[in-house]
Amino acid sequence: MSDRFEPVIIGFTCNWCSYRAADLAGTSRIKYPPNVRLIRLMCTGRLDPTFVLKAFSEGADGVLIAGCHPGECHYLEQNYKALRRYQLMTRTLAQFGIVPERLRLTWASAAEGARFAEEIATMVEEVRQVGPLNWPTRPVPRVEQASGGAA
Amino acid sequence: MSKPKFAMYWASACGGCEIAVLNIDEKILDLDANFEVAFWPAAMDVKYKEVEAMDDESILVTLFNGSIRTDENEHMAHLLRRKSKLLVAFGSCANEGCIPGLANLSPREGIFECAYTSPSTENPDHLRPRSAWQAPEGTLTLTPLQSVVRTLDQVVEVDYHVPGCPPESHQIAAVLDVLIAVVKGEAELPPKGAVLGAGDSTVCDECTRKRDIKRISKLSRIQELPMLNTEDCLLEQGLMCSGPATRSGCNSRCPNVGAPCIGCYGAAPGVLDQGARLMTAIASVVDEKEPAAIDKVLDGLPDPAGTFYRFSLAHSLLRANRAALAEKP
Amino acid sequence: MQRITIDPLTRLEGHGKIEIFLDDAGDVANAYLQVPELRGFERFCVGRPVEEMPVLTNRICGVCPEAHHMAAAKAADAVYGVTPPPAAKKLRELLYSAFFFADHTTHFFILGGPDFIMGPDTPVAERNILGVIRKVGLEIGGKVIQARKYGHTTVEIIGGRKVHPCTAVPGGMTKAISEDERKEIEKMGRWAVEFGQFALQVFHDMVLGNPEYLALILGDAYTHKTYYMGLVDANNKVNFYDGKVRIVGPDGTLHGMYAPNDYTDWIAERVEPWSYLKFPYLKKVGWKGFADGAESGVYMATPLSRLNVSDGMATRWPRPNMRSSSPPWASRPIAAWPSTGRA
Amino acid sequence: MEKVEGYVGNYTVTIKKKPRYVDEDVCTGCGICVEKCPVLVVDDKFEAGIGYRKAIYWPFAQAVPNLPVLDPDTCTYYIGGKGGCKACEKFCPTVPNSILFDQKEQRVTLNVGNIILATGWDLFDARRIPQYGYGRLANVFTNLELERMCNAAGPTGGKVVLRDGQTAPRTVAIVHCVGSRDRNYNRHCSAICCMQSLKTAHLVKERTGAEVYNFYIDIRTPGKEYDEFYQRVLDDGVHFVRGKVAEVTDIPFDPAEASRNEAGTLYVQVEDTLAGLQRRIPVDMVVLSAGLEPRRDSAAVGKTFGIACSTSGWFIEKHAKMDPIATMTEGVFVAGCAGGPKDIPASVSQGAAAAARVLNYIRQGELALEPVRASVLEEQCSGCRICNGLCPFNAISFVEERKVTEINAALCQGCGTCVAACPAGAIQGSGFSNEQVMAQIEGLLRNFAREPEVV
Repeated sequence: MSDRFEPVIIGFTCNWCSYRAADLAGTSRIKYPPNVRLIRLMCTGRLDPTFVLKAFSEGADGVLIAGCHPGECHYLEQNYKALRRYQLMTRTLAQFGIVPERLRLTWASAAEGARFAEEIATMVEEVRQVGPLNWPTRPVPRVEQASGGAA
Repeated sequence: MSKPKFAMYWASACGGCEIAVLNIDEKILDLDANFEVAFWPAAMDVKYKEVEAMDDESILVTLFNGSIRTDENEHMAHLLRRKSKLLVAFGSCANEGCIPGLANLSPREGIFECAYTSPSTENPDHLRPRSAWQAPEGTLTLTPLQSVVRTLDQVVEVDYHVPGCPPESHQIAAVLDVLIAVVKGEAELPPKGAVLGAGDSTVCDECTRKRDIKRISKLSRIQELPMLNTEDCLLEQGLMCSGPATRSGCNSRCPNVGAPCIGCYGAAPGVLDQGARLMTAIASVVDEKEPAAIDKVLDGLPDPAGTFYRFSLAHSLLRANRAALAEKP
Repeated sequence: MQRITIDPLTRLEGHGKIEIFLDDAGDVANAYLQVPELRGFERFCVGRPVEEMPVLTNRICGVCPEAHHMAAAKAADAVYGVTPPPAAKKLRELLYSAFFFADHTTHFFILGGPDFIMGPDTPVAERNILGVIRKVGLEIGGKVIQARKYGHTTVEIIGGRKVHPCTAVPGGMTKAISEDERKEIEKMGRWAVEFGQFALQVFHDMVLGNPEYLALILGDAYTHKTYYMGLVDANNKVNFYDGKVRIVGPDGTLHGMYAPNDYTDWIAERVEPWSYLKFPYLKKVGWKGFADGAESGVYMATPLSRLNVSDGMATRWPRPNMRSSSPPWASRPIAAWPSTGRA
Repeated sequence: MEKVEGYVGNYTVTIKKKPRYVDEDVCTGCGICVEKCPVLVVDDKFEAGIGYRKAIYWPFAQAVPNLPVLDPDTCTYYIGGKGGCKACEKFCPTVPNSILFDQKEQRVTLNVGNIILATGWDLFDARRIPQYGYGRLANVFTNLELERMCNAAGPTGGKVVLRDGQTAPRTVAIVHCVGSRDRNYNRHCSAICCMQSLKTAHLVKERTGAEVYNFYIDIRTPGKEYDEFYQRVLDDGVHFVRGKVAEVTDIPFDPAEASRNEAGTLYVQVEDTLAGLQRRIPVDMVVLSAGLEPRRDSAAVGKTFGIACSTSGWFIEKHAKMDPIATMTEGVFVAGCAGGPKDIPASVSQGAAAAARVLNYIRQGELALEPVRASVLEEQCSGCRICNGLCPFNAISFVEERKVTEINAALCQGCGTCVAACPAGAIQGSGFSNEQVMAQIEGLLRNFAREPEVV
C-alpha cells in the first residue's frame, strides 16, 4: 500500500439528510475515500464543540460536519445553530494552530449521495495536503511507588 | 494525640490563594487549634529538605495551589503527593491552569523572547537564565520551564478540588469546617475526586440581574458600553460574560459590581471543557442566519480562545496551541 | 568552597532561593538570590484585549493584585487617551490606599514582621503569624485579624472582591459606592487609623525599645545606602495612586523626577543567567553590580524610599498629642530598614 | 384564536368570540329579520362579489350554527352611532328578542387535547396581473364568480351572463394557471384549477352553447374519472389552446379587427405553442382560473400554534410523505389546503385522517413518544436562559418562580440542539448522550495506535 499520508477524519452527520446521503452514495455504488468515519446525530444542532475538540485531541486529522441545507432542517432551523457554532469554532481553533481546512461544514440533502461523496473526497485531499495533525495525548498522572522513591 | 498535620504549598502561583486562606479571618484560629501547620512557605519557615525528611502520608491534608510550570513544581507535586494523605487541588491554577495557563497559546520560547528582550531590558550580550550556570564560586541551578503548563491532576492523583481564583474565603471556611468535622470524627470524608467549596450550578444561579431569552445581535467591549445598567443581564446588554458556563459558589461577585464574570470558578459539574460550553452557548444565540452577518457579530469577540479559555486552557481537551505542544522539553 | 542553600525563601510572595558561598575562613565569599519562577505574563498578555489587562495582570501577585489592577487600568486609560471621571479617580485612590493598609498589615504581622515581633533569636517554628498570636495574645491578634478584615472589606466594596479586584476598567470603574458603603468605609478607616497608631506603638515598644533589635537594624547588615524612588503628588507628598516618580540619591539630593509613562528613560532591567527575575536599575547611573552608593544604579522602591523622596505624608496624624518630636525621617534619608519581603 | 398554551392532551386555548348581535339560544332561524332588513350589501365573501346580502344575513346556506349574523359595518343602527332603523328587532318574533345590539366581544377559554388546523386557503387576487384586466374590464370574471353564477341558488339563478346580468356570452375564454406555476407570483401548481376550468367550460357550453376556449400549459387530471371528464369536454367541442395568455384587452389591434367585432369585445392575445403561432381570439367573456394561496395570516397563526410555515407559506407537515397531516408539534394537526393546494376528495380524506388520529389519542388517553428526548437537571440549571430561544417547538419554557428552565417531554422532538448549547451542561439527551458520542469518537480513533504520554 502506498506510504502516502492517509488522513483520519471524523464525520458528524445528521440522521435526516447527510447520513442518508451517505447511505445513498453507498447503495448507488459511488466510490469515495474511506478516510471518513461517520457518527450519526439526530441533527447538526446536536453537535457540541466538545465533540470536535475531542476528535482532534484523540488523533483525528480533520472533522467534517454535514447537515441539511439551510431551510430544510427536519427540525426547522437547528442547522443555523450548527453554522454559527462552526464559524466560532473555526476562529477559536485557529488560535490553537488548527487550520480551517481541518474543520469543514457542508450541507447535503438525503438525495445528494453523489455530492456528499464528492465533498468527502475534496476534504480528504485538502487534509492530505495539510498533513497529519498528530495532537499529543493527554498527560496521565504517574502513580508514585508507595515507598519514598527518589525525588 | 498530637494534632493532624496541615500543609499548603504554591507551585506556579501568585499567592492569592494564601491571602484568601488568611482572609478567613478569625477562623485561622480554628485552623491553628485543629491542625499543626507542617509546611506553608508563604507563612512558615519550613524548608524542602524538612518535607523530604517527613514520613510518607504524614501530612493529613495539603492544599496545593499553583499550576505545574517548572520541573520543580512537578517534583513538589510528586513529593507532596507522597507525603500527604489528602492532596487538594486548591484554586484555579492547580485545577485548570488559570490565567498563566494562557501561556500555552504560544510556544515556551516566546516567554524568554519577550521577557529578556523587552524595551526596558538592557541585555547586550543576550543573556538568558539557564538551568545550570557556572558561577565563580560554584554551579547555580534553576529549575527549567516545561514546554506547556499542566494542572495538578495531570501530574499526580488528586483527592479533592477547590475551584476559584482565588477560592472565596467563605467557601474556604466551609471546606475547613468539613475537614475539622472529619478530623473530629463527626463527618465522613467526601467521595474521592469531589469538588468542594463550590456550588453545583453556574454563576447565573446566584446572579441578581434580570434575565430574558438570549438573542445576541451585537457583542461589544466594556469600554464601548458606558450605559451598562445594574438590573439586566450583562450578556443581554451586549457584554461577553462567562457566567453561564462558570461554576457557582462565588455569589456572582463580579457581575454584581458591574463587571463581567471572567470564568475563574471553572466549569460546571460534569463538564469536560469549559471553553467549549462558552463557545456553543454564545454561538447558538447569535441572532443571525447569514454567514456574513454571523461573522459581523462574532467580530465582537476579538480573542475567542483567550475569552473562552481564560482560566481553563491547560485543562481543556486541546490543552495548548499545537506549536507549544510540539516544543520538546 | 562551602555552600549554604536556603530553599525555599519563606514568608514572602513568590519563589526564591539563596545560595551562600563561604570561603575557607568561613566568611561569605558571595551570595545569590535566585528566583526560580517565570510565568510569561509579558508573552501571553499579547493578543488579549486591553480592557482585560486589569483582571489578567492582577494575577501577577495575589498579595498586591490591586497594584497591578490599577497600573493596568491606568495604562488602558492612556491607550484610549481618557481620564476617568473624578469619582472614579477617588474610588481608585481609596481602593489603593485600603489595599496599602491591608497589605502592610499582612506584611507587618504575617510576612516580614514576625522576625521582629518575635525577635531574631526565637526558634524558627515560632517566627510566624501563629507564633505572633501566641506571643501578643488573642486580644492583639484579634486586632490584627480585624485590621486585615477591614482593609480587604474596603477593597471588596470598591473593587468587587477581596483578592483580584475587578472593577477598574478603561475610563473608570464599573461600580460606584452608596452612601451606606461610604459610611462603612469611613468607620473602618477611622478604626484603621487607631490601629495604625497601635501598630506604631507596638513597633516602638517591641522593636525600637529593644536595644538588641535596634543594633541589628542599624547595623550594616540592614543598611543600604542606595537611591530611593517613590511616587509624590504635586506638593511632593507621598501618593500611592498617581503623581510623578521622584528619585533621590543616597545623600538625599534629587536625582530626577519623571511621569510614570516615561519610565524607560529612567529605568533599565539587567538580566542574570542564574535567576529568572530581572534586576531594574537607574539607567542614567548605570549597572555597577549589586552594590550600594551613588555610583551604582541600584535603587529602592519601598515604603522607606517613598518617605525618603517626599516631604512626608499627604495626610497628617489626626491626634495632635502624637509624640512632639518630628518623625525621624524628617531630616535625612533613613538608610536602615529591614528590606526583607519583595523578592 | 388568540393564544394557545400547554401541550398535547393539555392545551388551553383562548378564543376571541366576536359579537353575533343575535342571541344564539333564543333565535329560531326563521329569517324574518333578514327579509325585513332594508340594507342591501355586496357579498364579496360567499357570493364572490356578484351577489348581495342584507346587513343581517346567513354567511352561507349550510353555515353552522345555522343562524344569522349582523354586520355592524353596514347596519344603519351602528353607522354614525345614531341607533337608527332596528327593523330586525321590531319584526323578530322571539321572546325575549333575539337581536342584541350591544352584545360585546367575549374571551372563551377551552381546554382541549388536540388541535386540527383546517384554515383553508385564499384565492389569488387576479388584479395582481394587470394585463388580464380583472377589475378593469367588466367581462373578465374569476373562477369563483363563475362558480356562483353556475349555482342555481346563486345570484343569477344558474344562468351564465355577462356583467350586465342579461346577455349570455357567445364566446368564452377560460385561462388556466392564473397566478400559479408562475415565477412572478406563486411557483406552486394549485392542483384544482385545471379540473375547475374543465367544469366551467362544460357548464358554460351546456348553458349558453357558446364557443369556449381553454388556454392551458398542461392539463392536469390526476383523480378518478378526471381524465374521462376531460375527454368528454373535448367531445363537447371545447377548443383547447396550449399557451399562456399574454394579455386580455378590449382595444382592437387595428381598424380591420374593430370592424369585424362589436364594441366591448375582449381580445385574448396568446401564443399557441402547438400550432407555433401568435393568436388573437375575440371573446365576449374571460374567466380567469385564479390559483390557491396560503392564508395571509398563516405565519401568525403558525406562530400561535407553535408550528412552522414553509418559505411559500403553507404549514409544514411532520413528514411530506409518511405523515402529511401531523406537524412537528405533537397534538397539532393540519388538514386540507392549509397544508398545501389539494382538491376536495383529498381535503376530505385528510380531515377524516386528522380526526382519526385525534380519536386515537383520545381513546388511548396516553401518548407514545419518540425515545430521544432532552431533559433539564434542575439543580444544575442556573436559569441563564441561553436555551430558551433555541426550540422551534416551544418545548423549552422558563419557570419564573424557581428561576430554572423546564423541557416539556411531549413537545420535545429530540433534536439535541439545547443539549449541545447548555453552558452548564445541565441538559441531557436520552439518546445521543455526550457519553455515547464521546465513546464513539474514542472508539473510532482507538486503532490509531498512540500510548498515553506518561511524563
